[in-house]
Amino acid sequence: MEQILANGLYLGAQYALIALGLTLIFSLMNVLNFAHGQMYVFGGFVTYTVVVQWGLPFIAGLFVSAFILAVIGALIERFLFRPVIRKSHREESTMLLAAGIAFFLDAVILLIFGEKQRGVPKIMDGVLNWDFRIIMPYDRILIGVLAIGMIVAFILFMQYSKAGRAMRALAQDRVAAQLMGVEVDRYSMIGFALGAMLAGLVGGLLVTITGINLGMGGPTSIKAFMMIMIGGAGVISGAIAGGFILGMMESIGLTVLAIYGDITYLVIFASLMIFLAIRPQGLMGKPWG
Amino acid sequence: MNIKKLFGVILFLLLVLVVVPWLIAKSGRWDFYYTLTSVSLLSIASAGVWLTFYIGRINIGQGAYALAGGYVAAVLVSKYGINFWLTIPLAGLFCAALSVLIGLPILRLRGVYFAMVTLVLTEVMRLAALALPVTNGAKGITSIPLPQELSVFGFTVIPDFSTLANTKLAFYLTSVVLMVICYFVLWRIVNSRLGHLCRSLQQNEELSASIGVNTAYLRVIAYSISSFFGGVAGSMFVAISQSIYPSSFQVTDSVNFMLNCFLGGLGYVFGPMLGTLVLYFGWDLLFTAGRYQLLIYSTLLIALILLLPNGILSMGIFNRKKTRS
Amino acid sequence: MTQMLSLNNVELYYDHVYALKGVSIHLEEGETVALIGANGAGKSSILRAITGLSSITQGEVHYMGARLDGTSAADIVKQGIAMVPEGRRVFPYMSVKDNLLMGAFTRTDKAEVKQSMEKVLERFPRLRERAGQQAGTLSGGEQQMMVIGRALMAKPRLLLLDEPSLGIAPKLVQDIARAIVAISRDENVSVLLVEQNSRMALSISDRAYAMSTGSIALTGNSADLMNDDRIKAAYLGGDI
Amino acid sequence: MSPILVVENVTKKYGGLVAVNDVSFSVMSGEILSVIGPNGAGKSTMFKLISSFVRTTSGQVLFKGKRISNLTPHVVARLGVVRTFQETTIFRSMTVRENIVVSHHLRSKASLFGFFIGSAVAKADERAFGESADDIIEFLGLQSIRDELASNLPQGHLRALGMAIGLATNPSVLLLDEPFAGMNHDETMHMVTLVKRLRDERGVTVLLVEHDMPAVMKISDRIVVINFGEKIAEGIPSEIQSNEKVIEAYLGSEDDAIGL
Repeated sequence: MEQILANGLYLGAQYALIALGLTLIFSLMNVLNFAHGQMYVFGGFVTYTVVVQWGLPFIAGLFVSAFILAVIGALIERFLFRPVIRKSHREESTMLLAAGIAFFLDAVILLIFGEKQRGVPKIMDGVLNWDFRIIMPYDRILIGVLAIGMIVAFILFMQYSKAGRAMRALAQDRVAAQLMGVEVDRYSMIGFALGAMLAGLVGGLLVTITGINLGMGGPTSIKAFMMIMIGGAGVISGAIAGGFILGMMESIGLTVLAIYGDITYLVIFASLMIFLAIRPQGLMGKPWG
Repeated sequence: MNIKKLFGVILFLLLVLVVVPWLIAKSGRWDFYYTLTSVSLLSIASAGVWLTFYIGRINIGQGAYALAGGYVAAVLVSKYGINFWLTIPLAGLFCAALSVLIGLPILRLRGVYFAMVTLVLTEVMRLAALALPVTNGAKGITSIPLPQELSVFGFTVIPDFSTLANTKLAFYLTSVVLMVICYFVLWRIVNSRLGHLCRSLQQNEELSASIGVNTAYLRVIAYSISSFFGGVAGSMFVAISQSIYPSSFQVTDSVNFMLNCFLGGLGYVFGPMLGTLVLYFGWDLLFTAGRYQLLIYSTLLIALILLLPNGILSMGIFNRKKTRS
Repeated sequence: MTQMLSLNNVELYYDHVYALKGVSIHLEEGETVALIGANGAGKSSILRAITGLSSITQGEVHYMGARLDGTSAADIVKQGIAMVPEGRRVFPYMSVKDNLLMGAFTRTDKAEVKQSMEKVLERFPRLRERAGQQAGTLSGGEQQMMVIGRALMAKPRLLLLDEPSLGIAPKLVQDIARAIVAISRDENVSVLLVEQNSRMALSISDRAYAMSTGSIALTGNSADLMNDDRIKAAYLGGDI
Repeated sequence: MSPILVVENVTKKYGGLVAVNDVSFSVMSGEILSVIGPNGAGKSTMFKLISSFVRTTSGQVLFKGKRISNLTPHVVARLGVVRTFQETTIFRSMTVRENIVVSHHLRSKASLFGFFIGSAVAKADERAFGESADDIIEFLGLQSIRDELASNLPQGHLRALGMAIGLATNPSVLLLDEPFAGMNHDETMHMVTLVKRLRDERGVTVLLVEHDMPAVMKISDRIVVINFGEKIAEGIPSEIQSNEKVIEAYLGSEDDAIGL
């Protein structure tokens, strides 16, 4: 039982970080970023390059990942999403653009980093063994703690910084935010960069544990979509809740349902459908339509 | 149907059933058969996606139904020895029934939310194929026999494929015929009252309800027809490749079906056919670019969306067609 | 008194529908001017034209002697024009305090922002009690107080109020009216008040314009208009 | 005349907010009744309650003695109570005639499958719809724009088209949501005549929500006034114009004028 909880927390913290980035972009621009998983993979490869090929410390890898992904995010917003949103009449255009960007990032990752699975050496040795109730390697604990720390930092940033307040205001009432003097373009770009940065950071964190490969992008995006559907799209607390719930369900599923084969995600999806039928706006989302 | 349209249809049939095989025989590019067969089958699946666009829903889950349809055909043929031709409608019906179950809750969602769920659906179908015992897991179902003879009242309509010298041509012809049938059905739907009601739904669901349309029912009907097409396409693929794996239809395929529709134009029944042809051929032609294939392809795609964010049909010359179709 | 704001022959339309057809109004420094008229007369469109939320198709808007139309919404705020929008438009999931801070978004003088906050909380003691509460949970009247306070946080020279009495319980309408009077008295601010409740608006303004279907129908001193039967006719469908 | 539509103690709450509070009134068969009130008074909510677009918190709406509140909108439409919309709600990328033809849905006898295979019944339906659509086009004087794309129409025509869509469903009661909004004087007067002819020639009962007072005064047989979700007056136009409560609702009360 304790083991399941610990695993769930560890998974959930990373999931929540990914979902936070996705939901931030969604709430500011009503864009579903299909390329989120690819950004995550990109971040993982950057950390790998910095740590393994350049031989710099892990923390430097994280910083470089965060920085590069933020720049990529800002560029994508400025030169791709902004003009398309301005010109298009329907929301499918941004969805297609996001799909195109996902393909593009896949191609870039393939060309720069190749197809091979990459990993960085363990950043910490040893295993915590608490009476055989919880067994967890120290590096996992460290990564889990780091992820939770980042979530807290993100919440604090959104809550108490001027930029964070501006983004929350934009998400809640675009017109009123404009009337307060918030420059929509500028904060959409900052928000997109921040969302991409979070994806990159998670990639950097996870490359130490599971390694990273090209094929992980799509499935990661899909998990992130599930999380924000559970929690409610565009709501920060919803993304965190969704992340931890999915992490927990996965952890429970892998233990309890293992005897029936690999059906965890089937069960999760079936429950998600039933849940959405009852509450289409997710746990904390605003009702719409 | 007026004379002009009838003429157009006959011309099209001549082109795909006579001229194309003749050209291929002349040029000796037998590999084009495979490409064109794929195009016609993929365009059937895309036609389904197009129909969900027609009721105002962005469907990125068609891969799920193509996969399901494929497995239905594979299982029925290889485990129960049912004639392949019979499994095509069965696969379609299975997918339609499945989509009613899935559609009832999720069709209440709109816009991005519906799109998200359908995308997840594709991935879940893959996982289901991996996990369920009947699908044989990751090993897939292989060595599926070629289609048997189809006879009606003792009269052979389609000969046994294993006796044919040129199965490529046979698959091409049957796929094209299947595509023509599907598009005829789609065309009939769009130009009958059902299509008009779908359009009313796409443009304004509330108004549609206020003129007495049972919107929930109509959405499920349209979605199940859409999934039927997906299942049909998937089952035919199985006959050609004689195998199916959980990875036969993936998220990328679902996204591509959506791209086909968008590229061909959402206001035009034959749009998805055109879109599939352009995208598939474009992808094939870029094969020579080797490792830069995906890069060029996606760059072109992004450029296209940047230039024409409202679809190819937003270009001036197509606008007339859109209003009159 | 110098002319603070003027609209010359402004035209505006949404989707081929005229909202304003050749409207000219002006406002002097220190004045409180009311714009009254029935729903749909175009009052809010004037405010949208001033704040840059809608771009005008003809005419000019001048503010402090300089051209204002064409300026971005954010720059307009920086120049000292703050608006209390129709329907309040609070940020529902932010605390009252954060809502107020958003009002001071364009200001960089941190210390003075604190002072402004203190002043607003003094003016509306109810807001101090609820400073940590989510704005969406406030009552309509409290929300209205809060958005007025939010606009004051920008330290505006011109305050635009769009239907502050809309959907507010009758007994609170007076409180809001008093607050507006007090603000125009204490702060160095001119007020343009758009109201459907013409009795309230006329009683607290110096001058007024009455609008009907996109143009100015009547103008004059508020005290004079108060007893003008044509106002009543404009609302309830008699002849003007 | 007997009441065709009865609103009985209807209340609607959104969370703690009471949008409509215990409102009752009846609409007589063949009458034109207007619901008016200041912005935010709850008129639109009232409208949605009658057409079942939102559910009542308590109370009920009866049509010919049968309860229609809390059903789904399409069922209510099927029974004969049809609404039009406040904004220019039409099927934008259809022509005027297509808009009207598709709105005949309720009258169709053939099944969807029948339409698909083109059965005789379906063909007869299509013919009947076409004829009826042409009828409506003529009735509303829209001949000159019958093949125009709806999205290209000016405001006045859009409203008329909205009404044509409503008419195509063959309603007993037509609910018009702000039919005169955004119209100039001439367009408004034309619309007033149309609505009156609708009642006189087609026997449709009309319930409308509107804030263009001159038009309301001209068109209505009776008026119901709502403020803060409550009914504050009911009567013929001349009574309403001189009702002190109504004047207060619109102009603010004498007490709102504070001394300086």
